[in-house]
Amino acid sequence: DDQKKPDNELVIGMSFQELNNPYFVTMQKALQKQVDKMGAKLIVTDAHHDIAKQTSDVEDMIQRGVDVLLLNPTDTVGIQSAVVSAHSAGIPTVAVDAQADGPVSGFVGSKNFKAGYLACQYLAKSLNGKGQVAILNGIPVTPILQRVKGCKKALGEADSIKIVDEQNGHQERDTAMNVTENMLQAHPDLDGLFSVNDGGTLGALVALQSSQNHVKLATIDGIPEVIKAMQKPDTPIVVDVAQHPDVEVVKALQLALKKYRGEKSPDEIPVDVTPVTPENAAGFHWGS
Amino acid sequence: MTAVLSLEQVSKQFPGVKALDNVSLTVAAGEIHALLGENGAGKSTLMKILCGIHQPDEGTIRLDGEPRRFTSYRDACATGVGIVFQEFSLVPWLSVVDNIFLGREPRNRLGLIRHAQMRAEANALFDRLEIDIDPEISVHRLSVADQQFVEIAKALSLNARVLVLDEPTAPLTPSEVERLFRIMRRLREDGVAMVFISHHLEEIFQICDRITVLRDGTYVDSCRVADTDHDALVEMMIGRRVENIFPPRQARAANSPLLLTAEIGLKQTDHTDSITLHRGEILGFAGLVGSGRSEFAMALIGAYPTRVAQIRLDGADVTFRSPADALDAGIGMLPEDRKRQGLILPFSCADNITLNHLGQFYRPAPFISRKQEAETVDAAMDQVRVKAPSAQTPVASLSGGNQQKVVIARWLDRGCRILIFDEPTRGIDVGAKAEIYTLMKRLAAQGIAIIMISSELPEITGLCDRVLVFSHGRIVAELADEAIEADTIMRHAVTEPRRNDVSHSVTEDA
Amino acid sequence: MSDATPSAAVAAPRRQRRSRWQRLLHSPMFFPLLGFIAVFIIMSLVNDRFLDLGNIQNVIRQGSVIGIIAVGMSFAIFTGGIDLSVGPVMALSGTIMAGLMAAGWPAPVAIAAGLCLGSAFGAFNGFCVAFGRMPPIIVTLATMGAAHGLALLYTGGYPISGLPSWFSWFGRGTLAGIQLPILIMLLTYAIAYVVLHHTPFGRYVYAVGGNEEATRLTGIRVPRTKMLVYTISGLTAAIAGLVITSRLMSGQPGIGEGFELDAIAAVVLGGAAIAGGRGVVLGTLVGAMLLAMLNNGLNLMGVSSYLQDVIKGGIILLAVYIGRGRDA
Amino acid sequence: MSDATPSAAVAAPRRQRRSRWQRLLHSPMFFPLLGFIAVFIIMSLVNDRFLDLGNIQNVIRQGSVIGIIAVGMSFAIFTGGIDLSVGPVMALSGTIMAGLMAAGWPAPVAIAAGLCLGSAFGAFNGFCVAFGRMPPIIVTLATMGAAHGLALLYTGGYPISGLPSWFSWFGRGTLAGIQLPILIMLLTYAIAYVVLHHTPFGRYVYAVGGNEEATRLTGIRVPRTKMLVYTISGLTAAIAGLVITSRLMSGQPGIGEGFELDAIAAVVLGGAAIAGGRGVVLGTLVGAMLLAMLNNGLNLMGVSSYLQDVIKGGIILLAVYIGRGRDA
Ligand SMILES: Nc1ncnc2c1ncn2[C@@H]1O[C@H](COP(=O)(O)OP(=O)(O)OP(=O)(O)O)[C@@H](O)[C@H]1O
Ligand SMILES: Nc1ncnc2c1ncn2[C@@H]1O[C@H](COP(=O)(O)OP(=O)(O)OP(=O)(O)O)[C@@H](O)[C@H]1O
Ligand SMILES: [Mg+2]
Ligand SMILES: [Mg+2]
Repeated sequence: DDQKKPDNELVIGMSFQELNNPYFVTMQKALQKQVDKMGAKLIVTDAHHDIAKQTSDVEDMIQRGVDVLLLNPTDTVGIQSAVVSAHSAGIPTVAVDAQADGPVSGFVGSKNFKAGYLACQYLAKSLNGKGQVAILNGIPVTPILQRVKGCKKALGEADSIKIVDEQNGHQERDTAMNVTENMLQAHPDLDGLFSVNDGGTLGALVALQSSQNHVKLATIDGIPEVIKAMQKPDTPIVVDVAQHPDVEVVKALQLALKKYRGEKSPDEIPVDVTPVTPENAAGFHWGS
Repeated sequence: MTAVLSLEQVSKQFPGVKALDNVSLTVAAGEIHALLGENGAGKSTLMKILCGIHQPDEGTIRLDGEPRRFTSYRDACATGVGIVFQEFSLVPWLSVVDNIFLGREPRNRLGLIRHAQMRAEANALFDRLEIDIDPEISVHRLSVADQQFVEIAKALSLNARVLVLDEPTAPLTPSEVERLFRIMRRLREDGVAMVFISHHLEEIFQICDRITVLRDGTYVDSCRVADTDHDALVEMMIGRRVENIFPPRQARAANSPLLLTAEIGLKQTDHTDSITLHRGEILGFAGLVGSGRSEFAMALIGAYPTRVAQIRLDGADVTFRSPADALDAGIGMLPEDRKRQGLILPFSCADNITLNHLGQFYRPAPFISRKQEAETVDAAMDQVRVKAPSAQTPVASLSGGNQQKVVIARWLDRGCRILIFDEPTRGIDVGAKAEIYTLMKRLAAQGIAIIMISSELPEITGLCDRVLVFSHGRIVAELADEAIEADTIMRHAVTEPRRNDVSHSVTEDA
Repeated sequence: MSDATPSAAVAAPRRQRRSRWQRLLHSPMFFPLLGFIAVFIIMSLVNDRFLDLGNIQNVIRQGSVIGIIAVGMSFAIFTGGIDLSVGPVMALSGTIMAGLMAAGWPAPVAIAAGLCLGSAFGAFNGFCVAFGRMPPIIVTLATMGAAHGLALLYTGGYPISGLPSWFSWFGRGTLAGIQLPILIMLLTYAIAYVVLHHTPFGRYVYAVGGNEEATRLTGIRVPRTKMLVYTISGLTAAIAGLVITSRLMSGQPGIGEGFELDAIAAVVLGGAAIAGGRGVVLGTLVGAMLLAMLNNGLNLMGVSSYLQDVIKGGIILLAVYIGRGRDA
Repeated sequence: MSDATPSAAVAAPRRQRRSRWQRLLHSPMFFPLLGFIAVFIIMSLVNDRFLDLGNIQNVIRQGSVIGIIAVGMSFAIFTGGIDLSVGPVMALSGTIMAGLMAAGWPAPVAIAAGLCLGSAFGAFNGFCVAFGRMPPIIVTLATMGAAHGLALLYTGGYPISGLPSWFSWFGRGTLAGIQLPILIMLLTYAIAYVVLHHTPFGRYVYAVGGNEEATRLTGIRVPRTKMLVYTISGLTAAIAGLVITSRLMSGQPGIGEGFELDAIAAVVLGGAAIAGGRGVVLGTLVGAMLLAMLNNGLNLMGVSSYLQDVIKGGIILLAVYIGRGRDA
């Protein structure tokens, strides 16, 4: 067996599905901080949501001689060949935020189903268990699909809530804004809206603010801009179920290093989510 | 004589124009039949109907007495009808061989092209036609004249029984026309029926057997060439006599002031040539096709890369990096290829005409006054006799000659001091030609200097005050006044210039 | 093949002048307009919530960003070119405005800087196309990536917020009862209309698209014209950046993906020939509004987003098929 | 354009076959090849890890999907058209293959069905372009959206997994020591080369792009040619779908976004004229490999992803600038 390098000689690779999102940028920053502490070297790539590019990115990182790999897959199934490549190069690979198929050494991710469930439970409660609710969907990837599943379960438990519309805002502010405007137009009596992530939420917020409707909004992620927005007096946001990208990535790195050194560790570390409400928002911040 | 081809009572209506009205035409085997008429008379349209490119509204086409209906040119080819189009109809980026055999490539059992066979056949064809062109070269690299020979070769390679030649001689110089005629005579002996369209009446008398004349889309008359003469033909075509198409020669003002001197060396050559130009003179550039007249003119206005370009205009040194620079200095050029270099095809006649002097219609700047524009356009169109339903007609739907007139009209009101006309009368009918010559004389009388590049010797001898003869990219002779004679020009045009002949004697000092 | 060119108005005394109706009939935007009206009627019949003043305003406002970008795209396409970089240039200009404002610069200066940046980017495209003689599609493809990267580099991937609250006026305010994005869009079209149809430069734009070689030989400065065209495209992208940044009240570095395709669709739906030389900018407006109407109408009908793509594709095809007579 | 007739030709003795070297020199792929070699040398010097057999294989394999798509794109561009729908058609064909296999169909049948579907989609594009006489850019823009929607509808948004394990051979296996994606790509290029340069149909492709009107007048069935061209483009997109589905071992409905732009870039980098009529398919291969090499090299150098976009843009511009001589 080849010799394991000391911490400060390690090359750590992380492949992101995107870096055009505060969520993942935060993750990257936290990782950088941790790696700097170790004195190691960090290589980061951005797949722009393209699974084919991500596969190439991973191959190139293997070529560059990374010792451990953190993988934030664009798609759980599609990333398999990249995982296999890393595995056959003897590189321990930990999936972050979304699971990856194939011989991964471990997985660290949010409880996405729970996040969706909690968000919509809060939403249902704030609507007193009745009314019309719409869903602002996003890119069809596993974490997002899980959230919608969770949400639907929670809404199903409130007996007088009806899901009247489901549209896709592509998790982008401008699209989400237009789509929300149109949903408001189509359903003037809308009471609640569940947005699958904060990117779409910020667009929906613009649409809600300039309408006369009093729609309650539940969302997931916990990015600073939303946390700040929900502290405003008449915010429509009732809950933002926060994930912890910084915690996730640090745990993933620790897990990967343990696998690298052959130490014992669990294969899966679920990171819990925290519902943030207007009342406790002031005290919440990623990394806090 | 048996009629191989007869067109009976053919009519065709285009939006806004009755292009053909009850026109008939009969051509026998081994006959060269001239189809004559003014620009827009309907000649090309009739031929396109024959070849299945347009469908007639009424009328019958008979081949060997059998009525035929061609739905496409492909149909016509299959029956032995071939055409050399008036408009460029080759694929510029394909090689000469590929163009000739396009659509009829010989293939092997696998369906792959037999390149070697194609090349061999092309070489054989070129040998037969005395054409000296590399069959592998891409067509866009050929001169206009060579492209024309490729088109002719393409039509001949069909072994057609009926061959239409729509103004094939327009881009050719006399020696090349002679070469074409040799080919045509041989085909006549082989019994091919030919329809020949040309605005050069002397060519008609040289080669044709019979004549049919159209006017404004109607049939005027048919007769044997032997039974008519030049003036009678002109009268049949335009309904009036044209006396002496060249305006009387006036002695050039003895020492009209020098306007321009230019010494130009093209990129990739090692010599330079110089010219001088005086106010109010018409300077001819004569020479064979490819002798470099157009290139020289283009280089002069900055449209062609040069190694040396020393130009003095009115005593001041000038540099032209683009035709726009030249235009600013008052030099404009009418290019030789109207489709590629002259017309904005999607534009109307009016927009084509005013394109480079829109500034004249400011009211206030930078906004254009439509009314002024319209007035100028109408005047210009009348001056060169453009036949079009309205100034708003898209130029694309005009006949070839009328398109050429539109491009000429662009330069009438531009207020240039120097105009370069490259083959200005290409495709223009006799009647209008006379008008254009008169116009050029009038411009010269106003003090405008004109450079006329022409492959038509009568035009050069009839109009120019001074002539420069080009050969192999060099100026080999200068002729003035009485010395301007067709024979002399041709003698110089075919002489090989001596190498290392750095400068030559034709530049005159002011 | 009729007079796509701006000349419809010239009268020929000796030949009859065409009536207004005939001019419209022969305009390249006639069939697009028909298509627009047809879709409008269908949408009104299918959705009872479609036809109300608020929603009409929704449609126009939602279409305004693509609409503004499509003005510059029209110029590029009329010259026979294309500008793929509009989306990222919009994003870059918007983030720069946001970034400067967030850094405390006075808003007018920040806005001016953003507009200048967009124009400069466009000018760079124009320079490569005009003087470098490179194909527009590949030049703008390259700068599209570059602008995207620059916007992300500038913000580090984060959106920029914390803009002065009055800045939201451009995206959310009204003037004389009209919403600002709509007003800005209409103004852009009005100016483009005048430039294209009433100035020499406009005529040159079409001429370059119709036959570049002939235009050059005629003595028009083709490179200068092209350079200006791409600068205009950069500028309108930056104006769109102003509107969207103000509307979202944040500088979004990654926004605008795929906008170039929507803008091209608007121009072509509006009756322009992709090969250049023909088209009218008001047709582009019709095209942009048609796209916005489709998005809005299908949303209102609650059609699933997957199905929306399919239906939208079908309707675009249909609209182009109807309008296709022009090219035939 | 003035020097459209290079005077160099006069010097060349006429009617003499050109040497191999001269033919390469005048081929549209000469400058792209130069650019490729330049970038290759630079990458080798800058990265010590770039020049090893494993990595060269990486580069080629990573470029193979775009490479395969770019074959069909070449056909479309050579005729003066374009095919924007390739990405989603690839995704749709791939998901159908995956879906049918997952549903228990025999793999060969599923693959055949996927290839047929891609071709059929292409044929539909071709039909609209050729017989509907609509501009290719807008037709394929519309079907691009439609194919995307259909793929998502078919899978409900989820990727499809559970494919028979041997199916991974197409994406991950080797034959005679060469990786399958590379082999499939090379085979596609070889066939395309023969078709374009040694069959009449290939001549017609260039003829249509060079002068459609003249080609039509010559009696060639232009619509049939176009129809076939877009069918080929659909087919190569489906072949790319096969490779990527096998490589990812799952049917990904949303994959392929932006692939059309990469494929266009490959074709144009390979020396083709976007206006049609000129280009060689081996140039496209060079272009595709150049792009793959850039991605790989910049990744190996550890350039930040934002900066990569900027640098890539710059290098593409530079490469096109060097190769631009062709058009002058
Ligand atoms: N496609 C078309 N659409 C509309 N009008 C047309 C079309 N083709 C020709 N015309 C018109 O038909 C008439 C006859 O044109 P044609 O080209 O046959 O003339 P021609 O006798 O060949 O003239 P020239 O000597 O100038 O070539 C002209 O008035 C022309 O404007
Ligand atoms: N046979 C040829 N083969 C290749 N190129 C040629 C040939 N003939 C002419 N050329 C090109 O044309 C140039 C000269 O043509 P140019 O158009 O200037 O001549 P011209 O005297 O005006 O003849 P034309 O009557 O054809 O216009 C040559 O330098 C060359 O580039
Ligand atoms: Mg004619
Ligand atoms: Mg000439």
